[in-house]
Amino acid sequence: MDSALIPEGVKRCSFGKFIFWLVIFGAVLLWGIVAMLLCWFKGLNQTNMNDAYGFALWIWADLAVIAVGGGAFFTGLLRYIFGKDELKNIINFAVLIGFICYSSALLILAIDIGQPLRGWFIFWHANVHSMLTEVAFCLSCYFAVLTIEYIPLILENRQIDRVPFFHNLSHNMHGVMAIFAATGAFLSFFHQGSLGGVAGVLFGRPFAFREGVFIWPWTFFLFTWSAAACGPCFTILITWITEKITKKKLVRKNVIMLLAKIAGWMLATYTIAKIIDTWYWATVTAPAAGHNFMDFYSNNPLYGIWILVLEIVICGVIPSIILITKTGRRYSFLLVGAVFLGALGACVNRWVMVLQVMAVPVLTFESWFMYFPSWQEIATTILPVAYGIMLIMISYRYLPIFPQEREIEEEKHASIFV
Amino acid sequence: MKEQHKHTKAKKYGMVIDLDKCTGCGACMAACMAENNVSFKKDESDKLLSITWMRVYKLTNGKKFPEADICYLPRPCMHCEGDHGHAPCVSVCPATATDYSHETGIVSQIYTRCFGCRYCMAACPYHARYFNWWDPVWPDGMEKYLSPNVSPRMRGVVEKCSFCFHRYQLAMDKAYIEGRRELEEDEYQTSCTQACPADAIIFGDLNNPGHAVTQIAKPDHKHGGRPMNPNAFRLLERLGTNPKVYYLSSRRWVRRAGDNYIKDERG
Amino acid sequence: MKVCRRSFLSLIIGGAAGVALSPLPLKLTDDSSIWTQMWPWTPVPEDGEVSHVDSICTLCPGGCGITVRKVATMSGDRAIKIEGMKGHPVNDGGICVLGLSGLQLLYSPTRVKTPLKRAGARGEGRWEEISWDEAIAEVVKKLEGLREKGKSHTVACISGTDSGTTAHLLGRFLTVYGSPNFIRIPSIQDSYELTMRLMQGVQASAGFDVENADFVLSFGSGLIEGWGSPVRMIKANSTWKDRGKVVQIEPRLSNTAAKSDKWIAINPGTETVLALSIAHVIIQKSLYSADFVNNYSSGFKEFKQIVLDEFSPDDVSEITGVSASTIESLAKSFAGASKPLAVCGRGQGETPGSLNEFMAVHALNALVGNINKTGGVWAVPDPDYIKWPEVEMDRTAANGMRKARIDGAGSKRYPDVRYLLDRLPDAINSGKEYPVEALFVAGANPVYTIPDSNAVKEAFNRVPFVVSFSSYMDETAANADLILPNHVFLERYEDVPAPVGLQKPIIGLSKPVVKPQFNTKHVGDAILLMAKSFGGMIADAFPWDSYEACLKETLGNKWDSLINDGFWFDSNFRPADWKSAFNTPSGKFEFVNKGLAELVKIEGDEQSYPLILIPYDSMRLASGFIGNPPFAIKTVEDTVLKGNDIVVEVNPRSARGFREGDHGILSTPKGSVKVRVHHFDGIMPGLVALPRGLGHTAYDEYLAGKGVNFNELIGPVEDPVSGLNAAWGIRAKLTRA
Amino acid sequence: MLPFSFEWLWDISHMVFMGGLWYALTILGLGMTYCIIKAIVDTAKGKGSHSH
Repeated sequence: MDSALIPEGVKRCSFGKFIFWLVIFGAVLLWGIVAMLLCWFKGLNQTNMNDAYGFALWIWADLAVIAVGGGAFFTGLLRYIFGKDELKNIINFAVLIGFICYSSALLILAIDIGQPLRGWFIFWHANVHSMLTEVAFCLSCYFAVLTIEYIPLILENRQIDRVPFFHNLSHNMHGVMAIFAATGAFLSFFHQGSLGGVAGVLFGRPFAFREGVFIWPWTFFLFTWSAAACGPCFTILITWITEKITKKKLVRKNVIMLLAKIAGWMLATYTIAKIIDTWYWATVTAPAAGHNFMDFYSNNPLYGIWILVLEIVICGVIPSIILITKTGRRYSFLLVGAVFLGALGACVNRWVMVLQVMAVPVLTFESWFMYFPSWQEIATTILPVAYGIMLIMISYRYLPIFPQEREIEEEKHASIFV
Repeated sequence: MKEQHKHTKAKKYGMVIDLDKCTGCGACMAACMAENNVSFKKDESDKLLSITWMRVYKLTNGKKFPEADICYLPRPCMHCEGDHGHAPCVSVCPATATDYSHETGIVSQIYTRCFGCRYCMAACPYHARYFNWWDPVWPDGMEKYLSPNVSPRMRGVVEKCSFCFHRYQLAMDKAYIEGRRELEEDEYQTSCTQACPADAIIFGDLNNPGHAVTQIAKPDHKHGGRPMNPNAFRLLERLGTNPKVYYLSSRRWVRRAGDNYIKDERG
Repeated sequence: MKVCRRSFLSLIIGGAAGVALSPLPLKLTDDSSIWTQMWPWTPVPEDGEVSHVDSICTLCPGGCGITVRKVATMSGDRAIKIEGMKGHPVNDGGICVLGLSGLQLLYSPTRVKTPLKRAGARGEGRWEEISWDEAIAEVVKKLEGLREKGKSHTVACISGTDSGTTAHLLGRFLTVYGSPNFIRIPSIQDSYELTMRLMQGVQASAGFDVENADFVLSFGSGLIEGWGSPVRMIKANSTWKDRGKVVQIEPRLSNTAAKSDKWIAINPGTETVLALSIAHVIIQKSLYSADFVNNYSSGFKEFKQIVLDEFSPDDVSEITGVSASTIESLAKSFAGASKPLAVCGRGQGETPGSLNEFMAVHALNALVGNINKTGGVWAVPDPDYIKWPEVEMDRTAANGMRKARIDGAGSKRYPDVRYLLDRLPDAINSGKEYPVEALFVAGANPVYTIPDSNAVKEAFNRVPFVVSFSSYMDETAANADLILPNHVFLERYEDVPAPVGLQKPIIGLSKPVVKPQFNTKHVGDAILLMAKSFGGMIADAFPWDSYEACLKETLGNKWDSLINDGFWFDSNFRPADWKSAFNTPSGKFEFVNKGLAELVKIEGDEQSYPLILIPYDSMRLASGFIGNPPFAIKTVEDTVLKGNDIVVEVNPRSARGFREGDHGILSTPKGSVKVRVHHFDGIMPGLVALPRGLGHTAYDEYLAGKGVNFNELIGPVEDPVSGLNAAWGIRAKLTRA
Repeated sequence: MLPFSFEWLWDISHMVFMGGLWYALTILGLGMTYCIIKAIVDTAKGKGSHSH
């Protein structure tokens, strides 16, 4: 029915099946939209946030999707600046994931603020000292970059490509893509960092506060680094999942291996840096504010020391070891497990740096603050997931996201007939 | 964070709260609500959703009967000076909706500018900032008592104690009309200070050696305003927030409750 | 066809691009933001010229001076803030939570806006709005009917106070009408008055020179929690921080206890014994004022005998839970202080208490000779500015006035006491006396404030005609047949004499700050109208055109200073010296013996009720006839009220099986309620403390339905000597919800 | 954001931060303008039309 729109030389599932799944995820999306509208029209009383939890699930979701969406900028950086040419075979998908992540982040931010209609004040009345201003500027600029990177992909749709103007536009954009990518990498470096800075500069919150250089706390660099490490992990993970669902190979193994190796080294160095940071914080920074390290990990089952072990050892050390060793990478289940843990590590880190910061009491006469999100918060957080799946479904079906797909398919057919 | 150079001398308005005198009666809280058009709703028992610019905490010494002891601690906004006006909340506000005035030392909040990101709330270790989760609603007829000097806040913005800044403005206006550029100590007092039946709250200019606040707290401006009065302390002094609210207590456990100490640390 | 689609698409895309590039989106973005900055549903207070009015707050008997800020706007004057009056002898600028929330009462939606006549069943909440003429006619018709039947004495009036012109007008009306049943709301004032009468032979209220005392021994009085004139006491407490000591004796670490220099946790109900034991030490060690005891007292020998025989510290330490050494050192420091002062009356003093306890504590004051002395207890005569001509009664009235009072006050059994409201519900319900045919309530909310709420409600239901003068739809008004709404204190003139506990005579004047907001009428004017309707001698007793005229005439030359300063104060007042102070038969201070050792036994047996429930008071909870306004309820901590649940304090040792915040059922012989448990190390094991002032069923959604009224869980316990309510607690048990 | 909004200061923070922002925006803007104009020119030259 829609075969005219499907890229040439590849197979797609039936239109009916496609629509069926689209409707399923559309329903989830709709649920999220209802929740979103409730928040906009009735206000943030729809959430379970309170004056102790000014930042909660949404800010975590924001930080997490941006961290795992870091694959786009880092792969772009590797491909366009460092000339890792093989990565051109995964860059489209990385860009798509990045686009989904960043658009989701912006949407969540638009729901999260108390006065969405005044959201643009962050630009207009910008306070250049605020990490959040830096986040907002770089985030929206980088989203513009991602859009620019995503547009040529859309234009490559079989029907659109027929229009000469779009064909030429797409061609020209490819021509200057390196400049866009470089700008994007620059912007991304800063907003990933400033998201880390958001927590790190809170000198009123000893759990979050870190020393640093110039205006940037250590978390600034750690966040950028971890996004560069975990973003590619997430890209690989989603690629693997897509391959499992479509039941075919979409990216050649050498591409994945290269990306996994680089991600592994990034993750390993990040983990070392994170351990040093944690050590210094636990023994110098926090005690200076009068806090015992274990003060931060006691009193309640959620924020026990296990969360630190999970973040650093299970989601840092272990996947690093797997990814930097050839043997580790060779076994598919180890590789997938490692990239999963890597992406999870970034999410746990963001959780800790947002929610545990709020939970830890600072005034001696207050106690731990616990919070559980309302359904509206959960629905609006799941909304981007449904939206992401739908956008991947549509993009995969109609756009040449995976340049190697046709080749691999043809080889497979050839091998059958040989 | 703009430095404003006016002809007047720079003030550093601050407060001393005598916890030995404070009886926990709550008058400061109500005085604040009445002065500043603070809204209320049906259930205010969830203190994490209850806007109280001035909140009185009840501290306990953690001992068993009959050694148990309690102390009340009123907590307005600390109007932190941080390092040269680098208050925890001011520097993080992305929209410049909150500002440290070098003219008065007061941390302001512009409600029409705030777009409700709540970063300042995350930054404030004193929980002195409150978010308008709901539209403020006054029961039919009760809006008649609202003061024209303080605008009621709309849903979706952050609010907090302003040291009754409008009173400063009114006092300054009056002084200017009378040809004066400086205020007398009693011309500008916050609502809570005025109401306190125990006279436990003292308010004034910490830069002015003649003001009672300065004489009692004896702030050491060379060392970030640290009090030289041995019974005086500030909340979470070690964080470097440099608050302008000082507390007095003759009880050691109360003074120690003002800050965190690592195990076996003396303080 | 294809061209068509293309041009259509181009039109759409081009149009969108055009609009996007035009100033329209920018304009819309800007406009929408401006709209959020002035949402029409967020009120903008109207501005205008600011002025101030000095007045007196009458929300409690404290008599504080207030300065009300108001703004003159196009739509009329608005009162915008109540502040404490600087320079007022009672509160000098200070003010309490309730006073600060006064404007929420003035502009409250729970105000009764016009006279109301009950339309449905009692308490159903269905009302018919009627005019003042109709309302007055209704009352007069009813009263005339009773009078014709010779039942004038079956009319009773409950009043929040018996001083001031309004109360006097009420009392005068009742007298010329022919009923002896004017009843004041009970408090420790009753016990102190009785103590003054029995020990000093004077009709006076007790004044405490707290500002000058340097050692305050408090037997459970909530000195900074609303006892006496609250703001004045808190101010005094601050002066004690500089020069003075406070010792607080009570089983729970109240705020007063926490602020005191020494807290002595005592077994509840044994305060009398402790006081007598302190007397024992003082007498035994001859620490008493020999001059006073030898020259100005009588009955000391007998007193000494009893005290020395039965109340040695060793004897009482087990009963009281206070060690003998503590008692001895306490007695020594008390007697050794230069201006010691002993006070009693638990909490805010809303329960009159045991007369023995009051006399034992007052005996301590006598032993150290601080009666009518600086820093001591002063007998403050009732203000005497109301000098109206004696009423002339017709025969019906005289007959009615000869009847015994329904509450038993002044009877053979309780000869010395003037009012016994706590006995009224039982008197009505048991039908032992005559039935009450009509009941007037002014400045009081007995349905809420009188113990044993069920009995009180039953009694109300037995009275065929209940008239409330309440400004608000409180519990009593809701259970009335007719409401004649009074102006709120900010809308009316009112003389406010003798703030409770003050040692010097002072008269304050409440002034109208704003004009009446609704179709209300001053109680005084309502009475004048009623009297005029009656005609005859009743009308003759009220020769004034209006309440204001009456007030002006009554205050005479004080009127001008009251209008200008807001108060009249006799700062030169000195109490009578010892030679002339005592009007007892002996002409001396009498150490009266009326069964000193007898302790008040509380209701309930220990077997079924292992715990003891005591109430506690807080400045943040108005437990009198005014309910907490929204600001005040907002200040209440979440360890007192959580959602609609009341939270009770229990020592962790007695709260076995209950974690912090757990639900439980608290039962007493009077009733059981759902509570939440708060572990508090400051309360004696074996006790449960419940805050007073919650559990309103009337008022608005900000107050109604929150928590439990303590009076539902306790009944009065009659003091054998005075007949006043002496219940300090009740046996209770806490079970799983 | 613009030098005429009132909280703007000509200090180092604003110059660095806003400098970076406007620099990035300029690159993106110019880049896109270039691509679009070139695409229009190319299309006018007849490039990109598929022969089938």
